[in-house]
Amino acid sequence: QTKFEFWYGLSGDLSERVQDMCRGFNESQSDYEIVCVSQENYDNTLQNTIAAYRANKQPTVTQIFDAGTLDLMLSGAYMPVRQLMEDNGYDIDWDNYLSGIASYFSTSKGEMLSLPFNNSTAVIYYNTDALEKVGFEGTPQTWEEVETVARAMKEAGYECPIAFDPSGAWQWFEQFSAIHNQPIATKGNGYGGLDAEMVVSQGKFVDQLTWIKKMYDEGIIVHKSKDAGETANDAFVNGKCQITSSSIADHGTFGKQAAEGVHWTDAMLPIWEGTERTNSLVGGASLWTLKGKSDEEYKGAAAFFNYLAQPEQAQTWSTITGYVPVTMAGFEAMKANGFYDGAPYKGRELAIESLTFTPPTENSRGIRLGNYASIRAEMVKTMQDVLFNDRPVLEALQAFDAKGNEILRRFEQTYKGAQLP
Amino acid sequence: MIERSPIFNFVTYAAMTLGLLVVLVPFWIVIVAGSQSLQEVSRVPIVLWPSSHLWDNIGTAWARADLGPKMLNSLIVAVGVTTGKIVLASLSAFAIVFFNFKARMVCFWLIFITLMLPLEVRIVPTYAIAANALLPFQVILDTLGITGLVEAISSVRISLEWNLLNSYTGLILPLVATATGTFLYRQFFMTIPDELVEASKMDGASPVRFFFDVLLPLSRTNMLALATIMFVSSWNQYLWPLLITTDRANYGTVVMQLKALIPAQNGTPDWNVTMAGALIIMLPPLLIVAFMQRWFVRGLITKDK
Amino acid sequence: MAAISFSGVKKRYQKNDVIHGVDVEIEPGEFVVILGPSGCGKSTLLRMIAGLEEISGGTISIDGTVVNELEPRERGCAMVFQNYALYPHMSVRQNIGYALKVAGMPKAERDAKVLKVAKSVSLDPYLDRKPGELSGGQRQRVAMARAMVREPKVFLFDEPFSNLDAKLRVAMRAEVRNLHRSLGVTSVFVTHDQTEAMTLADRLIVMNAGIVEQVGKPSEVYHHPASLFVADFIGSPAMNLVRGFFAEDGYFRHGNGGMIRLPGLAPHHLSQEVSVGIRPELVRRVDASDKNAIQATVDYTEELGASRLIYARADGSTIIAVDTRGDALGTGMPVHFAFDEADVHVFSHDTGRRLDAPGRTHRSSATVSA
Amino acid sequence: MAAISFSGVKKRYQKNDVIHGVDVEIEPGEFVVILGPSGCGKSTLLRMIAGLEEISGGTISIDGTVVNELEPRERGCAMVFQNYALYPHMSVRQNIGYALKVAGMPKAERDAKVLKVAKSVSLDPYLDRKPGELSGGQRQRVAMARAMVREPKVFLFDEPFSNLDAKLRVAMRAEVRNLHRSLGVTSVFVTHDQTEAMTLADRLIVMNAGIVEQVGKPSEVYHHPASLFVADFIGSPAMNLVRGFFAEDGYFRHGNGGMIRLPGLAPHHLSQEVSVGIRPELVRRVDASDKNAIQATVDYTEELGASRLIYARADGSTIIAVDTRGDALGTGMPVHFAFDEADVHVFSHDTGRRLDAPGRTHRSSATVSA
Amino acid sequence: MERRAYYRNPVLPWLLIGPQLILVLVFFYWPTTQALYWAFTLEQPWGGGNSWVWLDNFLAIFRDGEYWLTVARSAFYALCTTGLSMAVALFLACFVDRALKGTKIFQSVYVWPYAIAAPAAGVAFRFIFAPQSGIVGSINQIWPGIWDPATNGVHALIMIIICHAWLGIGYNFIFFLAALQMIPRSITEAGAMDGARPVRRMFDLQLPLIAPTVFFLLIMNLISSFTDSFGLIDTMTEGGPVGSTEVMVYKIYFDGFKGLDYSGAAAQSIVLMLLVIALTFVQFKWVEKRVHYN
Ligand SMILES: Nc1ncnc2c1ncn2[C@@H]1O[C@H](COP(=O)(O)OP(=O)(O)OP(=O)(O)O)[C@@H](O)[C@H]1O
Ligand SMILES: Nc1ncnc2c1ncn2[C@@H]1O[C@H](COP(=O)(O)OP(=O)(O)OP(=O)(O)O)[C@@H](O)[C@H]1O
Ligand SMILES: O=P(O)(O)OC[C@H](O)CO
Ligand SMILES: [Mg+2]
Ligand SMILES: [Mg+2]
Repeated sequence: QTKFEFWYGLSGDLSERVQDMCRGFNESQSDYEIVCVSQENYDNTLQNTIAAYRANKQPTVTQIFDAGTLDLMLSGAYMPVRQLMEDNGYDIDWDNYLSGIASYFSTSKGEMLSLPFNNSTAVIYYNTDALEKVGFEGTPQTWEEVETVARAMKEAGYECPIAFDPSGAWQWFEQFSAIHNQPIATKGNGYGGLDAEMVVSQGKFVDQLTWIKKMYDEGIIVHKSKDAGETANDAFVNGKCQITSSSIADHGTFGKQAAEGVHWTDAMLPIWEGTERTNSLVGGASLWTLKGKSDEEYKGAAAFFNYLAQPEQAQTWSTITGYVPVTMAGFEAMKANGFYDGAPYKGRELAIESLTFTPPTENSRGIRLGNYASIRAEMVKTMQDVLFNDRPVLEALQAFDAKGNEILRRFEQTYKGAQLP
Repeated sequence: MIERSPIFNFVTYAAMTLGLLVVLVPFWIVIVAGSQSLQEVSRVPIVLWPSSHLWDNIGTAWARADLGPKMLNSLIVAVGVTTGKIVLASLSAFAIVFFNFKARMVCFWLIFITLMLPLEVRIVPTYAIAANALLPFQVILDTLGITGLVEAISSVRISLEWNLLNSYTGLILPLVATATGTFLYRQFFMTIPDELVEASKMDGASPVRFFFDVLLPLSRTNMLALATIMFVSSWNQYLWPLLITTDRANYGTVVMQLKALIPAQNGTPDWNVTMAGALIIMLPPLLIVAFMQRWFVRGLITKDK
Repeated sequence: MAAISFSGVKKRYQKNDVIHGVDVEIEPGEFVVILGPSGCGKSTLLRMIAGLEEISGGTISIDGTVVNELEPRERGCAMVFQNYALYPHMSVRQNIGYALKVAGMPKAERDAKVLKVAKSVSLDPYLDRKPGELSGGQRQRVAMARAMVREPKVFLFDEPFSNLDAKLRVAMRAEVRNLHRSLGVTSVFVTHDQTEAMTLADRLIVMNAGIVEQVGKPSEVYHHPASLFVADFIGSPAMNLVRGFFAEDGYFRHGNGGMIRLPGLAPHHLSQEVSVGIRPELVRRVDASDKNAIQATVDYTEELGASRLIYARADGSTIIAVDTRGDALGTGMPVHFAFDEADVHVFSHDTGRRLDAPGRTHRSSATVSA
Repeated sequence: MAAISFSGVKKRYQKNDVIHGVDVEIEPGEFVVILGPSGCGKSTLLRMIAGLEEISGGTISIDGTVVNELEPRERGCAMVFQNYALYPHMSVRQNIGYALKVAGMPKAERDAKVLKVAKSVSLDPYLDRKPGELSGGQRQRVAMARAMVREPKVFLFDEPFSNLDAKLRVAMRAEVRNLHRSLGVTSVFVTHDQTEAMTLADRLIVMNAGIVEQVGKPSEVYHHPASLFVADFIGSPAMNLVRGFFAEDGYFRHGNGGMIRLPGLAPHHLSQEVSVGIRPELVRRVDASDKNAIQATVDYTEELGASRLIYARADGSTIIAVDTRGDALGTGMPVHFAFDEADVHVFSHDTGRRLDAPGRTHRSSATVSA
Repeated sequence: MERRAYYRNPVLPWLLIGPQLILVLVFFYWPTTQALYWAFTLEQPWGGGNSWVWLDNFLAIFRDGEYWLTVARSAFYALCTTGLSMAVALFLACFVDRALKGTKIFQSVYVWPYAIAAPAAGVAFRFIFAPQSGIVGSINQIWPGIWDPATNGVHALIMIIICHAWLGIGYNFIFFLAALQMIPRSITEAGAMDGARPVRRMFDLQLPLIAPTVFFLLIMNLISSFTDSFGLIDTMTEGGPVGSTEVMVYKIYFDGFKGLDYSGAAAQSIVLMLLVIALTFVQFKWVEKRVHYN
């Protein structure tokens, strides 16, 4: 029996689900034993994987989030998933993957390098009781509506109409840019080469952040984060905050954790009136197979991937979490089953809808920027700076662009001469 | 003391009591919060009196942060570092103080310089070696051409590898390498009168005999002092274990687990559990310091001269 | 054959010479005291015998064997250190027995031997105490027992009493003397305390700045100092010494202008600068009418109980005299002194060595003739 | 009016009494030395005057004012400490001027005063040095200058010379004496060194175990010790003392069985246990023919240069005598001693106090009558 | 102090000192050399290779305004924690030095903070200073928002500084007390005889005399402010908000291990090491000149 390791970046309830999955795989066959190790969060997983790889102690499979994709692609440390599966005699229908998802993890020639696993996109969650109280029917679809209901909630005595966590740069910034078809960087967010440059301070996000700041100052948007002692998600499920934006992955968790009497629903991220909605970005993570392991271990990894790709497994995974099914077939099957029609799964289809709202544009197909995790961290700081320190928005975003460019240039220099795959 | 006026005495006691409060209040709050229920600890203002849930909270914290195996790890690391330091430090200090060899001062300075640079300050450099601690030797062998030579002769390629990631060795050895202990021992050995060495020479004892018969028994209290200091500092290590263990489940230490206990990682602001956890984590070194106070204070003090 | 013999022994530390060539023979069973001011090289010499210090030049032999290259343990010497150097963590028994243990003597035999030695210095009730639980004198005795137990050929003592208080010193002096008398082992004892040296020594080696100034019996050294240094160093209060020239008229003219009639000595030491000296206790206080009286003015006096010291000035020099007369003397009062010419010592100013008139030897012991 | 007066002064630390009630008056301008063995309470007494130690009972007055409750700074005393207690971080100038600075004296005035005092003890060339850069003697002088500059009513010295080497001690003794002579300030000086005490004091206070044994002029204390303790403590070598009874036949019978004829003393001290004593320098070596000769056997002799000490045994007691005769004496040889009955001291064994025959005073100064 | 009594042996000392030397070489000199190499190259995070860039890494950090902010912040942090901790410890030591009855109990408790791991203290103080929790929370109820280390950088920094200072009390206290007790009592008494009152003696005599200790502690505290701060910051604020509690060590960790910029972090590390060596060197120069009691 071959033992091999799988590192992942989910914690809490989602981590339990991964462990279930691993157990399932181990029970399904007797040739391999997968050991699944949580690294707490995505950032840690990337860092620890790198550390372990340098020390030649890497796991066979690791889960890398969207922001680390380019880092992996240039690392030369992976074994392309397509090759892995072919080498081990599995025949996978690569075209069946949702195109937005597939393109995120594939080379420009369309070769899939890592296996899409837990993919998501951002949505907005509303407390339906609060919406009712202020007399809003359905869910707000534009930021104007959001502002109106939030003000009304404030009037109605809700202390925290909208929960905002600056560390949610992904939903508040990246997804905003994508659905408003705004570039984050030139060269199609980096798909065109390592010499892309940041352009955030030249786009609509300037106004968006200005708006957020205004709402924050008026007490309509309320800061909720780990540092402050309560995360936005917690505040939402506890009923303390009425609106929050987060990954569709949390749909399952919310369902489980919502306090008694808290009723909620989700919706696609709002857009500003007068703008065309574009598809939202694929989020979540994919599974990478690392170099330097034995053939046996690769066999195991391939078997594991194959297990995950089984329609039943894909469906279970989507069911117990909020992650979207990653293949067309999976999605169609679930839709056909009526999975999305009733509680508690109703609303999850919105994620797919959002992801596929339009064909991907240059700005919504994904982000291919080096060391993007650091750039994202800079955005978190930037938003905090604006909110807490009253830094002028434009100035802050220009500084952010500058900082981002530094990181990009450094990355470019580090991988001098490297070509995007 | 000369001025013995009651007023001055009163001021003295008042000041000392104030100091006592400054030092004790944090401990008190940890204990109080650690013994309260979630409701009690969330109350504003908090009741500054312990409640009855200490054991529950400790139990919760113990389970949540998986403190059982972590305690064991911490203990292994602390004891390992302490023992290692004492052994190496006493031997090397013996060589430096009692032997007259040419490179004596060079060796001393080589070791001494590391004293100025705690692990945290040189974390990047030290991390660089974690992957393969034997790399230096490999490089030496390679550059000297020995690798090639051996390969030519025996067709065995020498490749030295010693990975420190996720291992007790990795947690322990780099900490053992610091010079504090050597320095402390040196300071102590310097106070051994020349005559004692000479008396043992006259009595016919060899250097090794002198070390075991005279030096070691005499440095017992110093050893206790050093052991206390070392135990505390290695138990309290944070950054290094954080970097060297990617496999937290198996090699994590308790202090690393503190972060896992902070609320907002898990939703509810259950500071009571956090504080109960903090309490057990800070207890072992605290007990040791409290009990070994007399010796360890002496050890600390000799450090500077 | 000498027990210890030094032949041209020299010591140099890095750049500076500390012992400049010592040639001395020590007879078997002798008790020799090395006396000299601090830093003159006494300890160095002793430690060279012990083997604790390398010998830079010359040879040291013990019982006829050159020991220059031998390890301390091979020389058969035992040493009593200034601060005893007892092993603080060992009991008295272990301290005394350590050398035997190192030598591999079986426990039973060792214990018997330790007990015997301990008894001989009355330490047997304390065998299980640690040195820290002993008084100064007891520690001193442990140090001696530790040296004795090895039955060495030579005993070496490096200022063993310097940490004791005055009363205890006197008592320990007696003990060392008795010990030496009963064991009869050759002993070398270093001190800078005159009284200790005088009272203990069979023979004294007086050293100064790495040179042996005089070797001789204590009384010989006192009454017949071989050099100006010895004359000045030995005796308290120190010898009265003045520098000057003898003239043909039988007078000695000293630097400050005064003159002293010394008709017996003058002819022998003409035309060279000399120092002449006389011990304070040989200066008599006489009446003004005494024909040889030197007049002086009292500077001050120091009451010593049995006697008093008079510090007086005559012709610009200070004279110290020991006075046992009962009448009080105040500052500024006139006083008269006299002495016997035979008690006067003469030293060459150039070489610092003693000058004796041809055929004349100094009388070897003083008589107070008041 | 006394400069300092002690009345029933007591000191207790926690449980143990250290000073048991001292009553002494010190006259203005006097130089008083407190002498006693280690631990007898000398420093404690001095420090109570200074205000550094609380007074547990009785009163101390300075110039007629009870100072019990005053802080040190309010008592007008200046003190010279054993280790000088100079401020190591201040220059000599600052050390001397510190008290003035604290008192708020303007810099110009202060500097002038410091300079004057420094000159008076020849410290002016060193004013800008730190204490660490001075020799022992110079430091000593800084300590004195620091005390002098405040123009105190009383000078206190706590063993100020105990860290100095022998030569320097003698020199510093002279300096202190001169200082006192020129300033005329009441001074109290603590020491356990007899020579120091004898040579410096106008009056001696001899203490033992918290009790004042005797107060008096040095010669008085030496020749007329008020108690057995004083007799034994003062003088080196110590007084020969034997315990026993006087009998009506004019003999003194001592504990070891021997007897001495003391017809003049015997009748006055019948039927009580006493100790009788005589100073070694008053024991004469006589010929066997001398009619009062006591026969003894030489134990050993100690050569002192000018004289020698004879340790001898007679009737089971040890007799020490100072011998200035030239002829050598070996162990075991017979020797004869004699002494004058007038030189003999008698002490009650019960109280330890001196017993003088009615109407008889001991002669107050000794004469050597050999 | 030079010894007189030595052993001579060509092999034994090397056997004795060997293990220690090997450890030091392997875990100190070699890595430092390697870090130096990194600092002059751009190292790929995955270890795939690197390119020599001369001083670019250093220039990059020196040109970075944020880096200088971090340096300034570290300096400020170091001075505040050092000052605060030493002041409290000295204050306590002065009173304990009076050695009144029962002082021993106070004395032993004052040492306790020494035993506490910085992260543990961090967690505890984080609770104590949490704006919504029961201790500071009541103040926040009266004046909402007056204290919020989660969003207010100044508050966050103050919180960490207080915690760090608290941690240092024990260590500083021991040294101060020992130094004070080492001053010969007679010097204090001489001061009293010279008319100085306690406070005056403190400033004129005791403080100057313990100057070497003060200086030693100053350096040790400064160094500890670079090291212990990591655990505190990581458990209390993770450098935030908006990097307002990011000090040099934390930035090294963050840039290197979180930001995957090993080269930049190595360069920062070298700078920090030089800084600490410089500090220590200054101390040694001072110690040479230290005051001696006579
Ligand atoms: N290890 C050494 N290196 C250099 N010089 C030394 C050493 N040991 C002693 N000396 C010098 O040698 C000289 C003689 O020293 P030694 O110890 O023999 O003196 P001493 O006569 O015993 O003096 P004391 O009475 O002070 O013990 C001194 O000037 C001393 O400074
Ligand atoms: N602080 C104290 N607490 C308790 N006992 C003390 C204290 N200070 C002194 N003593 C005791 O008081 C007695 C007298 O001490 P003091 O210092 O006056 O002696 P001394 O005559 O000056 O001795 P020395 O010549 O050794 O200086 C001693 O027995 C000493 O042990
Ligand atoms: O929370 P997830 O797993 O949907 O991932 C969100 C983001 O893509 C992380 O970068
Ligand atoms: Mg010597
Ligand atoms: Mg005293």
